[in-house]
Amino acid sequence: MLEPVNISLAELNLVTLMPMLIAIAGGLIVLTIDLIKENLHKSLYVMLTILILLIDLGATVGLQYNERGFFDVMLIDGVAILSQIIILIASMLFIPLALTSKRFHEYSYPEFFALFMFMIAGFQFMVSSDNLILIFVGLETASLSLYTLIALHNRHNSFEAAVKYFTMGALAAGFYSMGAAILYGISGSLELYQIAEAIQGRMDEAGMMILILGGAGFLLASFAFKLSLFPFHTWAPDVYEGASAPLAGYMSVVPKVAAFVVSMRIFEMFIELGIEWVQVAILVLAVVTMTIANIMALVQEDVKRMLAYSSISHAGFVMAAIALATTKANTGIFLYYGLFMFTNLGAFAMLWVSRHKHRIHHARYDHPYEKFSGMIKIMPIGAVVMALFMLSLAGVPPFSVFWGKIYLMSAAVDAGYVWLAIVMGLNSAIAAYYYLKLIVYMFLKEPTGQVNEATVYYNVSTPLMTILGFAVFVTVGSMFYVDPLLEYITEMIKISGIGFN
Amino acid sequence: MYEVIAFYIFAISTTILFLITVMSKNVLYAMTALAAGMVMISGFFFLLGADFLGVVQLIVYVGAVMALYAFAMMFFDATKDIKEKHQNPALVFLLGGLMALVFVVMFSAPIIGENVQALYPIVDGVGNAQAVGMVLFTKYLVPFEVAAVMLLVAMIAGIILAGKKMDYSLTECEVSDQELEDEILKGEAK
Amino acid sequence: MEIGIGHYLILAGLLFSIGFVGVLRRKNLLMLFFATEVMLNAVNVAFTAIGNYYGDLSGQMFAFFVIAVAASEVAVGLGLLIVLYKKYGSLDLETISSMKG
Amino acid sequence: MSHILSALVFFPALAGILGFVVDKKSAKAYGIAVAAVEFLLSIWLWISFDGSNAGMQFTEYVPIIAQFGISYNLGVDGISLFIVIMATMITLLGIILLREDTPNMKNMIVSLLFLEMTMVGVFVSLDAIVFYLFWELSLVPMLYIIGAWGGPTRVYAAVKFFLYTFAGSLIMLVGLLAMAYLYNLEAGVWSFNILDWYKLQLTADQQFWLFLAFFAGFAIKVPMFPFHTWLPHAHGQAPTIGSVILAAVLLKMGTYGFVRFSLPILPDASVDFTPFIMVLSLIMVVYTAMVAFAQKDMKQVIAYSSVSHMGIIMIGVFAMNAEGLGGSIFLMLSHGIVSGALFMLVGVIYERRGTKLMSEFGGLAATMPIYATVFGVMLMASVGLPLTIGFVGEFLVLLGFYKVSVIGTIIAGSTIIIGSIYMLALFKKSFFGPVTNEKNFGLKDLDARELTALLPLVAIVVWLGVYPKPVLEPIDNSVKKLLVQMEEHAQFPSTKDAIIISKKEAE
Amino acid sequence: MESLVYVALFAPFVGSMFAGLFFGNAPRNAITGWVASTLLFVSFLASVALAVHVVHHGSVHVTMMDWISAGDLSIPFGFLVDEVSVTMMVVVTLVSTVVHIYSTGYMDHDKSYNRFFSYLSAFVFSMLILVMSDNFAGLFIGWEGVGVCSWLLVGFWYHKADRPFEENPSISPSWAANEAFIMNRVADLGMLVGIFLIYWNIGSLQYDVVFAAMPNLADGILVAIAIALFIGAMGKSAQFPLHTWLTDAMEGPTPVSALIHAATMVTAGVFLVIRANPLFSLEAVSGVSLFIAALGTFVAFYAASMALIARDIKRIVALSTLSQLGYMFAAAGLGAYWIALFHLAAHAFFKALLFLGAGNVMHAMDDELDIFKMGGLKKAMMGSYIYMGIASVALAGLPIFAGFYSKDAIIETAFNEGTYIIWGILVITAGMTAFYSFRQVFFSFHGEKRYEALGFHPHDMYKYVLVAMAPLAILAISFGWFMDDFKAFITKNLPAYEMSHHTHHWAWLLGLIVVIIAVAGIVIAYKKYAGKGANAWKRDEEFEASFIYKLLENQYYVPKFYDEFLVKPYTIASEKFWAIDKAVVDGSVDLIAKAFYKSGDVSRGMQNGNLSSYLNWMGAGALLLVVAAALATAIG
Repeated sequence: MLEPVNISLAELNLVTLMPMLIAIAGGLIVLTIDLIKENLHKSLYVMLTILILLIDLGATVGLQYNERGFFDVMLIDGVAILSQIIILIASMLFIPLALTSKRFHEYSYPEFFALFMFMIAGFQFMVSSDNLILIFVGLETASLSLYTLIALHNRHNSFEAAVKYFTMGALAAGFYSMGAAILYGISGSLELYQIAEAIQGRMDEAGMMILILGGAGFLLASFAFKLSLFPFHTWAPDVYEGASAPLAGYMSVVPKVAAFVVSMRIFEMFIELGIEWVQVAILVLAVVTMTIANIMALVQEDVKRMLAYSSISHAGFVMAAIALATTKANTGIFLYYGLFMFTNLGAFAMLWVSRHKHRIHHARYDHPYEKFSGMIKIMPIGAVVMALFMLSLAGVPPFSVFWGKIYLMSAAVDAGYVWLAIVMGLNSAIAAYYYLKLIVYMFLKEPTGQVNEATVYYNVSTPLMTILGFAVFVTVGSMFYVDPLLEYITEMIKISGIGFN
Repeated sequence: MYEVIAFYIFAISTTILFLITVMSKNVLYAMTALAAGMVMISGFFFLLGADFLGVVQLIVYVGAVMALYAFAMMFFDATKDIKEKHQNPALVFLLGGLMALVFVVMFSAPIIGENVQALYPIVDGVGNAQAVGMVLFTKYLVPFEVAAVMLLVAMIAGIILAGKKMDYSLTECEVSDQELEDEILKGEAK
Repeated sequence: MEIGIGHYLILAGLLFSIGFVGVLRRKNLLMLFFATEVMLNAVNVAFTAIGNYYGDLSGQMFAFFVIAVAASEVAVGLGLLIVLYKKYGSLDLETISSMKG
Repeated sequence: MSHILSALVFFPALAGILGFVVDKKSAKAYGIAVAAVEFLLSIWLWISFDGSNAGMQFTEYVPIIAQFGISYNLGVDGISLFIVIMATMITLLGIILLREDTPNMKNMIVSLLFLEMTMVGVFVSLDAIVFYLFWELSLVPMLYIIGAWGGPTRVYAAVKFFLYTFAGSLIMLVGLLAMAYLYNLEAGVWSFNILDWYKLQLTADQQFWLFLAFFAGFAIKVPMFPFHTWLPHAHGQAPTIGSVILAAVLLKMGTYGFVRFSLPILPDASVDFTPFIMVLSLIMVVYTAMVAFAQKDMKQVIAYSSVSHMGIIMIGVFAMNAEGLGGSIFLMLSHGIVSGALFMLVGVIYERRGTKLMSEFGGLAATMPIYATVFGVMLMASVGLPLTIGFVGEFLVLLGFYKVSVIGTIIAGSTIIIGSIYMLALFKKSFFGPVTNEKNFGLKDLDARELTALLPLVAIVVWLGVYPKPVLEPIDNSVKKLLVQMEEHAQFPSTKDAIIISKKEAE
Repeated sequence: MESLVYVALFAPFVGSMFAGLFFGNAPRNAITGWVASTLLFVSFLASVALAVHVVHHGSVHVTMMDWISAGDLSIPFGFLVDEVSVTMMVVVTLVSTVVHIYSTGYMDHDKSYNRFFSYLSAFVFSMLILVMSDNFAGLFIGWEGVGVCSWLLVGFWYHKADRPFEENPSISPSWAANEAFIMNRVADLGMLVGIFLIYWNIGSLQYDVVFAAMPNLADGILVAIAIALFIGAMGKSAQFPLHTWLTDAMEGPTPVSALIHAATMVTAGVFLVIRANPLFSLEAVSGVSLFIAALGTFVAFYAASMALIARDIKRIVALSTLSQLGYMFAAAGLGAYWIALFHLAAHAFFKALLFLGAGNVMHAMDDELDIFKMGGLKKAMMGSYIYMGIASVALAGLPIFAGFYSKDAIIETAFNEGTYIIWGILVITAGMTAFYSFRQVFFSFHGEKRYEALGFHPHDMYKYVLVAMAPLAILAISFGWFMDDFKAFITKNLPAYEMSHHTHHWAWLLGLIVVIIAVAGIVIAYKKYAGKGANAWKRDEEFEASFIYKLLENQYYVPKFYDEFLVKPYTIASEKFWAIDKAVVDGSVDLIAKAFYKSGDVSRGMQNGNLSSYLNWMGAGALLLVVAAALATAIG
């Protein structure tokens, strides 16, 4: 007979579940409201979502550091809190983009907002656990929601994008579970800290290394997919193109942050165990990714697609930090994404503002470069704002991404990888070209006949303007808050104890 | 001894069935083979003492999933043979073969460690379902609940994606916004 | 002759490889989904076998959740498939390639 | 007024932002007013500057990212003071020279004011990251100026300018980060303060690689051979004001970088690299001067001549003695003023004729005598005639470099020959001979606007040629201090030998 | 006395600036000429006063202000008025004053009258800086200053178009101006190197410090300094091979040629050698000095030989200048600095006179230069004829006239030094000098009136101009008489070169030889060119076709050589470098950019929109990772 389990609620530490429960509850509330009264305006749901996420954020910030809960399934360390904060802030910033002056299909569903919150809950679970099962389930919850959200945009491209993303995601899920199986075989456990201990104990056994590396390889493949590293990145451009601009911008930040946190937990474990192969593999992937994505971005004709490649490249850039596995590098990851988030928010919001239902400039693309031609002459402020975002993405100081960039490069230098820093630098130079291309179109070309205030500011509304203004403010003023931000992140990373000192 | 025989029977039959799934040109054959293969997989579960899992496999996979596929197939009219253009079939098999080879090499190593302690040991005399229930509702309660959310998500997704409202698109419209909105509102009113 | 863990794992590996081949070569979305199911099933076998040999339930648990995930994926996947089919009138991957470059 | 440097840096930027509000028609007047105030501020800086103090003055310090050692740290010494003044002056005169009918005048003024901020910022920042910040930011307005008001292939030129410089400076950034890291290893705290870095002792190996990293950034900006090819494109396409500022100020950032970073931080490597720099510089001097001779376009002649002159500045920087280094800093000023003026002059004729091809002209001296005279004065300053500003720096540089290499000096000295060859050829082709092209009859001579912009430059050319002391003295003080620092800081006896602060001392 | 120094120095500057005020297209303003001339006269008076002062009280040294100080280098604007410089000042200001006054007449009809005086006075100012400076840098200021003024003045008629070399060997004023400037710059580089050498070895550029420290320096350094400085001198004084600019410089207005390219600027090189006599008289640099003498002798002969057949009236005078500069260098090289200076002064007077006379002829002949087209002008222009005659006699070195004393002393020096080859060549050259100078006189003033056929109506210069030329004529005659006084005065500063007893003994014979040869030259010239009617000169087609004639006419093909082997290769190399710059240097940058772009285009292929191939990529990637993992373990 099994003995009954006696466990007190206090021991369960249910509070660790609070943030996710809030998000899930939020989703259910939205569904319930819809059941009670149909055809409510999207603004209600948007505001409701923001409020719920705000409460969620409060709960997250209020969490105790380094707590485990619920039979050690939950792990609330600094990284978990940090990443949840980023995820929540990003969600709160991107969701108001639903409030366009024109109606778009997905926002006519209350379910959109419910799925959105379930997705956030999924990500939150994913980052606040070191149990392979919970990570898997959280990841899948989030991913499935995300596929749906993409498809809800409801046009050819969005379905195609969702299907591509979905199918490749399924393959990645296969890789993930195979990798997990191998690690389970080695360690008899699905908890990362126990796996680490087991590997440490068994590393010297004959024939063990191939299993360790094989397991790491499969896991790397699956996360490389999530992080869109070469050659697992092929979904990203198509999905960005097919998804609506807010969602695309969202995808370039939130799922990546979540995946980075998990990668950090998994791969830095290997690296800390002294398994160099993982480090080399990640470095190779990172370098190849940033380079290939950059050169492919060079030849894009569509701004959104270019931004897709650019965010692949940025992901490669940040991935290098995982290989470095130092506190500074880990700090850099969050700093980078924390800052990148605002700039990307701005850039995609600009695209969203200028989004049309008809493709008037190009047969296929929504945002071809020509669309912004000569913008400075017609809408100087819009052009300057967009240019600011582009410069920030290119890493021109003192705009936000620059600080993340130098911090990561500095981390590479500190870890003795000067060549990596140089590669990063040169890649930034290549990248500058395609950001510049948009600036060239906006500032240096003459307006085409089809560009005018109405076509560019097609979708504009007060909330969108507010978001844009906020993004500009944060991008330009980054200099003034980087210091406290950095301090906070460093402290959190140190608490988590991930990475070498 | 019967375990050996059973293993080989299951092994050979799953391999063949899955190969059919992967190679067949006919969707119906492929699906049938997949369903049969899954049944055979459940055999392994029983062999390995995971009775509960075996049952779940049968019910969920063979019962639910395959039923879903079957419904879907009716929608797609998949009775015809599908045409697939393979640019370089050899390469695909080469990759697959290589993958298999790596697995063989990898799993030839003694994976099971003597010192590894089972965290959630299978206790003699306790039924598998009972044991599984015990773990599932203690240790894995959170994942279980998340899985519930996941299924909810899947359900909502399935409903709205396949729903009638998706037939009109507010995003990609040939007619003007206003007309379309009116039309949709009318449709909803009905 | 004893059936050891190695047998199960190698079998799982082979089945995974079969699924892998399927994923690589299938050009029809539905068939593609089948292949991914094969892969997940193979992993389940591996998990159960390892769990059995450790005398540990975690393996079964993982397999259990894999099944759950697979089921959810099918639901979402088929939903997507249906809308896609409505738009494109085909499940052939060759035709669903409007976005490229 | 302890915040005069901050005022100097941010006043134009602030004015630039407010400039968006100003009406289009009044934009130029606004620009002149702001630039004039800025210029007066810089003059005030000079007045309150203590010429006998060789160290940093008016320093300001506000931490930006304390734990990473980045701070807003400004200061000015004899080396940077005059470059700042030159930058503000050239901006003012450049704006004055702008035509009233320039399209999008407001945007031009705003970008110029932003550019002015970055230019001043580069020269007064004492923090490597803040330096880098202004350094990179300076590209943006310039990109716009070249790209929006330039010639037919302006976009290509502007993008090339941006990317080339950007690529180099990113490698420099890696060097800066490595520097900070090494400082952290040594001192235990992070710092990007250049003055802190001066105290750091680095191994030969570290110095070697850091020098190369800095070199990548600075050499492209200078631009040193063979990284100079963006320059002819940029100048060829840029509007007059763009060329003026580019040649006068932006190029100086590169050489200033060498003076501020490479030399004092990496003294041993700097000495070791001297032959390498010398060879490149000599190629720059001779080769580009010859290329300049082959040009058909007046502006390209001056563009290439800029490269050639920058070569002279470079060897002066690496002369490792007070004469050469001081001379090269003076030459930065003089080249700024002279090439700025020459570009303005080319702009003047371009406005009238819409072409810069020398073959289109001839006999301009007869139709536009005042123009020809001003051009002649600048030409003579450009070829280094004594009692013009051009001579002082060139003489000192060659004098100083003589100690490093006799042959090198003779080759570099050939600049006075080949420099006069291309400049005189230009002058002859455009200004001498009969007026053959009908379009050149009745060209208007310089008008009041153009004279207002050019005459101050002429005055300075003569004034500083005859009496350079007020400028040269503070420069000399700071240069000597720099050299003393270098010598104390150098690790190898060979380096100490190569650095000559005072000949009397060395004997 | 200080104020006098400044008056002497700045009066021309003020004149220049004043003339400069009426600049541009301002109409001709007679005042400018007179103001400039008056101020120069003031400067001349001040110079004379200074000379008197120097005679009685020794040299004056003033320091106006600091110029450049950096590192250890400290260069002041300092002016030294000693015997040497005051001599130069007097000569320069005197000749300049005359030339200025002359110019008021000569340039009367030129529309750039004001500009001319501005330049001309500026030149005098520069020249005064050159001679008065108390340090090498100051000397260099003047050195370059006169170079620029020469450029401006040679190219004064810049509006003239280029003509082919065959038609006009100087091509055009602007071309000649550029040539002069650039060629001088070649030499200036040498001068600069000399200055650097001095600075780094002595630590100062002040004459007194430098010359005091000279004897302590190593021989090699001294030789290097001497060579470098002499290269500088070669350019300004148009010594072979940097001589071609001088004849081309005749494109400038004639007063300019008189002042700059005869009397003053071109003697700057000689002045430098004289000024640096403590260096050149050192034992260690005797080789260099001998070379200077040898080169001077060579140039004297070389230039004279070309003058024998030249047709261009100004060219003849220019070549004679070149030749006389050779004499001066010969003297200086042989250590007879005061004689060199004496010849310099004498030459300044008679050569300026000669040029101004030639200018009168040109003025009369509407700028016609070809002596073949002149003849019999004596009647029409008696004044000019007399002046030209006096100047030519002085140049030819006939007794009583200035040239006799100075030139004879030089030839004597060559004999005295035992350098008989130099002596011999100089003697022969003296004969050639007499021949060509009188050839020119006879051609233009005697013989048939060839101009009539060409429709010229010659008339002489304004009277006042002719009067103004009188001082020069007087000095051309009488300057030699003061040789001993001059020697006594100047040798306070310069080494007193004395002839040995042996030479002294034979001095009368040496003088006689020179005179005989000179007279012979004159007689030949008279026979050949002064005849009328049946004796009238005829063109000798046969001779003109001969190789010698061609060689001389083409200036020994040196300009051709420069054109072929310097100018053209330089131009071609420049073009090639430009092509390389575009194709290779810039091309490689573009290539990198294009390579990135192209590879972007290529790698775009993987993004073909087909999910199946995406899956293949992904599968291959995963497989690659796993295989790499397996291999990594296999390898270790």
